[in-house]
Amino acid sequence: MTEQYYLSSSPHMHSGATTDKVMRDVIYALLPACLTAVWFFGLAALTTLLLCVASCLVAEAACLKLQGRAQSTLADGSAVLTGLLLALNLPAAAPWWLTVLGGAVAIVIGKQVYGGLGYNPFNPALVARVVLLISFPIQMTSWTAPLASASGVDAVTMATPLGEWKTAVMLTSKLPAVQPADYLNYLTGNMAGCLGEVSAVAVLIGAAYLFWRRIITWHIPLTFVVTVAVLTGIFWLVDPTRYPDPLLHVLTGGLLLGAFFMATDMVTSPVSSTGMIIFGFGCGLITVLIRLFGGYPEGVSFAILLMNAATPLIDRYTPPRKFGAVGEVVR
Amino acid sequence: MTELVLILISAIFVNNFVLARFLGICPFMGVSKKVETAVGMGMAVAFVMTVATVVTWFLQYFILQPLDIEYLQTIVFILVIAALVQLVEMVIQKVSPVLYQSLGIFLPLITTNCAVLGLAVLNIQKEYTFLEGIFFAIGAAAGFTLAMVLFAGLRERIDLCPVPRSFRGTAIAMVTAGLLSLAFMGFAGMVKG
Amino acid sequence: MLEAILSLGGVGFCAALALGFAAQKFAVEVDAREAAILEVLPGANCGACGFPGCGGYARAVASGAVAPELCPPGGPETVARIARIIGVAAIAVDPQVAVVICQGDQQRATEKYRYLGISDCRAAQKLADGPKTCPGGCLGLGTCAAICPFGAITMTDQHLAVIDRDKCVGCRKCVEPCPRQVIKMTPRSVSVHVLCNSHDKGALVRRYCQVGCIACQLCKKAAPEAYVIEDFLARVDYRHAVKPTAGVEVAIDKCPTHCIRDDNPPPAPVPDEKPAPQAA
Amino acid sequence: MKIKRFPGGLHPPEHKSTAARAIEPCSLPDELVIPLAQHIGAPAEPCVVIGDTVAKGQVIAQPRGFVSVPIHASSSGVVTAVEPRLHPMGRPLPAIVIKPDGRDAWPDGLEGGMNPLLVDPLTLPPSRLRDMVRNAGVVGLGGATFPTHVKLSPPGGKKINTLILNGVECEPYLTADHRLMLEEPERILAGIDILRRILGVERVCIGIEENKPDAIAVMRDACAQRDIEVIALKVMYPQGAEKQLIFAVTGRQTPSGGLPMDVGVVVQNVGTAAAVADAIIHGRPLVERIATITGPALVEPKNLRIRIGTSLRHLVAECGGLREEVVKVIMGGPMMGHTQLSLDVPAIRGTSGLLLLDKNAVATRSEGPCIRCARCVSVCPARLLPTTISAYARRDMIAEAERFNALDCIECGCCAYTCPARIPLVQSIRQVKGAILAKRRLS
Repeated sequence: MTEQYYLSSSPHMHSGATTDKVMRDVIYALLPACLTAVWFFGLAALTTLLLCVASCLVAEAACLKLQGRAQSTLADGSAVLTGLLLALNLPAAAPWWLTVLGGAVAIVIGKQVYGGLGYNPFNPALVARVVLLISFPIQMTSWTAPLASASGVDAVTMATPLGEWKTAVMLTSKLPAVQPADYLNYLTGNMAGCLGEVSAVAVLIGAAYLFWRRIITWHIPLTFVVTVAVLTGIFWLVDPTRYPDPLLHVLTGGLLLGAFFMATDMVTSPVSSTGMIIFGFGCGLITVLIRLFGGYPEGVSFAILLMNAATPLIDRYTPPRKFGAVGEVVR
Repeated sequence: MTELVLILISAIFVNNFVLARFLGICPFMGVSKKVETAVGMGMAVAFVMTVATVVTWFLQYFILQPLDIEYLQTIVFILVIAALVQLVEMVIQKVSPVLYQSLGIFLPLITTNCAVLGLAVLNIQKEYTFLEGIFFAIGAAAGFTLAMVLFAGLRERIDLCPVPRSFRGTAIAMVTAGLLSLAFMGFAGMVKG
Repeated sequence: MLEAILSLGGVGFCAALALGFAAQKFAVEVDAREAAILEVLPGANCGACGFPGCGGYARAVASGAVAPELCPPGGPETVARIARIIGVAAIAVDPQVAVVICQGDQQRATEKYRYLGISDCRAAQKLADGPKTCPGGCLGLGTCAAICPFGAITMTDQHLAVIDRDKCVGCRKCVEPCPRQVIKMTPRSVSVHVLCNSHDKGALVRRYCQVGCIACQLCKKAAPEAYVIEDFLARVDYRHAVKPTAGVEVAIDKCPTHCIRDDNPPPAPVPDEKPAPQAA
Repeated sequence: MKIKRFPGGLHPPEHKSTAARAIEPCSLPDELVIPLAQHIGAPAEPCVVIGDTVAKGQVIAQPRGFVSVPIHASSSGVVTAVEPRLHPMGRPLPAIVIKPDGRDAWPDGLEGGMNPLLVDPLTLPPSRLRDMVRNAGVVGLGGATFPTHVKLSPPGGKKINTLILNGVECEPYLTADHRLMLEEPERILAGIDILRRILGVERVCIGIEENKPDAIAVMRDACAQRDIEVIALKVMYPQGAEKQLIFAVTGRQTPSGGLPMDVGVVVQNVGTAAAVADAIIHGRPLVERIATITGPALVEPKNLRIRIGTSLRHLVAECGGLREEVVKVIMGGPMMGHTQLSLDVPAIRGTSGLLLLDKNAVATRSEGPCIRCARCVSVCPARLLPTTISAYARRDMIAEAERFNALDCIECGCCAYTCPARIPLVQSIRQVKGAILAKRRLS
């Protein structure tokens, strides 16, 4: 017996997919949103993006070092992805320390304390965003007007559409008027808001890429968006002067970014298709509740975090119906 | 009617006893390792909460207040709760020995569960009517159970994670409870409670 | 004042009545000894006794179904205390400790194939009886180390399981899962062991392992009382365990393949003589 | 018409480079090592001793028990040893070693068979035919090697109404069944007639994946005169798995833990049907089979008609030898085949293929943490949660794994194939299945 072969359990073939490739695909899908952010908010957006990614990478490296684990997982792209997602959830005017702190919170508290990639129960970027939002509400809601640098004016602040409506309804019980032209702005992203959530088009282009690469399935994003549209639609039909129409709800705020990129985070969402639909519905329901009745103008982040918390239970009670379970109840 | 629903919603989500008021943390951390146990604990606490609210409401308005001995409130309430917990303990031991074992020391400890006393006292403080009080109690109990079950689900999952040595056990559970509470902050301002 | 006393007393009385009634209605028989036994048990729930958790064992002992000496982690002290609770004479237990009787790590023993797959010896054993050429050798994938509830088993860099005799409580949990049966329970009083698990003939053993027992009889000649050789494998005669076997140490230096070792103090590493022999 | 398929599954690259190569005979090796355990069930009992002269097709080992079949000499020669030899299972197991005399002679100078049948086989009673199938040592040739006569003996009360011929060959690389259907459809059809007679079924279907249009055409042609449906199936692994095939063809779900018989179906591989025809019509026992010898490390991949007991080394030489250093030898297909310790292992009745991989074709990347991407869930044809079961399996949480239906896993390998974290899901699930069964036996 001179030869020594590999022995392994079947299968002996592999699709070639790797975690790195999955992460890379999501990063590519985020590029349109990043580019539009830089287009609308200029250098500030670019700085925030880079700083956030760098902060996440440093935090990840430090955590791995402290645990004495191999630095190889640094290259899997998950830290870069978390950084990008967090940056896209920050206002352009976010001070540098906020960005750096956010990156560190996302990686350390959001991910590494649970054992790193694949084990975090909550979406790390959203954990960081919510921590920042609650800890530094002023900085997190100081929005710059888009294209401010292009018009030569420095840092004009303005409110997000959702914020504007919420304030108006609270003060006057009436919505401000929406011009038809505004819809176009909401679609392209010419409005105030977080870096990544402003441009619906850019997010949708990225989402299309994810669908094409089969990184995500329709279950979560579609149920999420449809739930929001239907529920807000009902309220709008009841009282259009108080409640914005569903299209505005879908196009503004972080709904699309959240539905396609945050709620679909594999690690923190259910694995079965039934579970995903429940998850998407829950996200939509809570988003609408918070947007219409809550103290915060935007509820996507909280909604996804809450459903993240429910994911283990959803997984537990919605296993797929096994093949051959004929007339048999599967628990 | 709307008022009642709002009280219910507020007690479940907005002012969740565990995650927003930080009451009843002891069983929340103690018996949330398994979903089944968490459900059992939630039910036990729910029962004690609801009955205790009813009894203490009557005691408050028919004995303590008429006799002008409200300074005895705490001690009387505790007495009622303790008796109820004893009762629940006996029933569970008889009906479900497995649950009795897994709840262990945390079952008698419901007596000192500040969520129960807190509920009874808040109920009086807020000057709720009897019906409102019951809704408040049901909401609080549901909120407690919800928090317990969500948290137990998360902990079951974390049990399978290679958590760094220094964070294992209670530390990671605390971090998770914090994050869960953070997520519940989203409901803030929804209902004035 | 009177109202206060009366009302408080009244409430207390009502509660007492209700509880008294409930106590009758929901009475459950509890064996007080069971709780007492549970109290003395170590609470590791290791399952060494064969019952699911310490609670199960406590119940079984209290009911008289099993003997009190089945708790190795507790040691003689626990046994004595349990015996006192249930009122029987304490039986002397011989504390045991688990030993990996193999030194054939990656450096010293050959493998017949390259294993790809999960780090679990039982899974590797299913592929052509495991990668190690020696049929008894430690596969080194750490199944026992993962199972040990007391953290007593570590894996060396060269993929060999080593048991820390100070941490091992003798719970036997590692013995059955090992697909090579390379972990043996030995009396704690003996620290010298023949660290080989191959029953192959000497010539064959030499082909695949530098530190395997070749059944050369030298140990038995040096200390005839202390060693037995069965089926081409020497081992310490543990029957003399209670009094440390006479002359058992004498053979350590005699063994040509260095497979007799004294665990206490932990042995120095085997001198590396030559690179691993080629696969046979 | 909607192309039929089952839920889940995936489509790995086919690599069926040998599809256009006609079946070739294989030269006689110097030594035939015929293991006694070549089928599911009890190994056979040798009935020859060293020094015996045997003819081709002569019984050399007798079955033990009902779920067992006899073993036959695959060429004429002298028995040189009856001893444990390295078996494809990875350990030495009892085998009969024959030194061929080179004449490759059937007994009594008969040509191409032992005892040609002089009457129309369809006039014989089913029980007689079943015995003949058993005596010829016919087992399922798809790879599982379950004794065919057992499958043809449904217990009383189980009414069989459909016979499905499995011509799917969904495993990548393998083309043996494909070539058989193209070149020898009449053998298959003769076998089908006999199987139909034994089972007394009304409906007979042949399921073939769409990627073999030529085979579909040939079989449709051949079946023109008969009442047999040739059904084109979507190219989707594991279409050839018994329960998945039944679902695709009939829409019936075999109950979990049940057998095809429970839904009135018997599935036979097309190769098995051909072997049945040989056994009944020519009295020719199962001493050879068609196998695909292929893989990137091989100079000239071929479809060979191999004698049972031929060493893999001989088969490799027959295909022009090795092009590159081979690092992994797989008996069967790449998705469900078994890796081999050495090339000095005999081909057995279940050897549907031999795959030799070079270092470029072997994925040695180490596993990472599960990112819960749920790809394994979406491809699992048994509709399980492979990642969940595996996570429990890795922590010895047997009861939890059982609760998530670990025992329903068919070990097709889709989950591990698609896993981006490269987790050997099937291996850990297989491991825990063993543990569950062991626990059940204990209690």
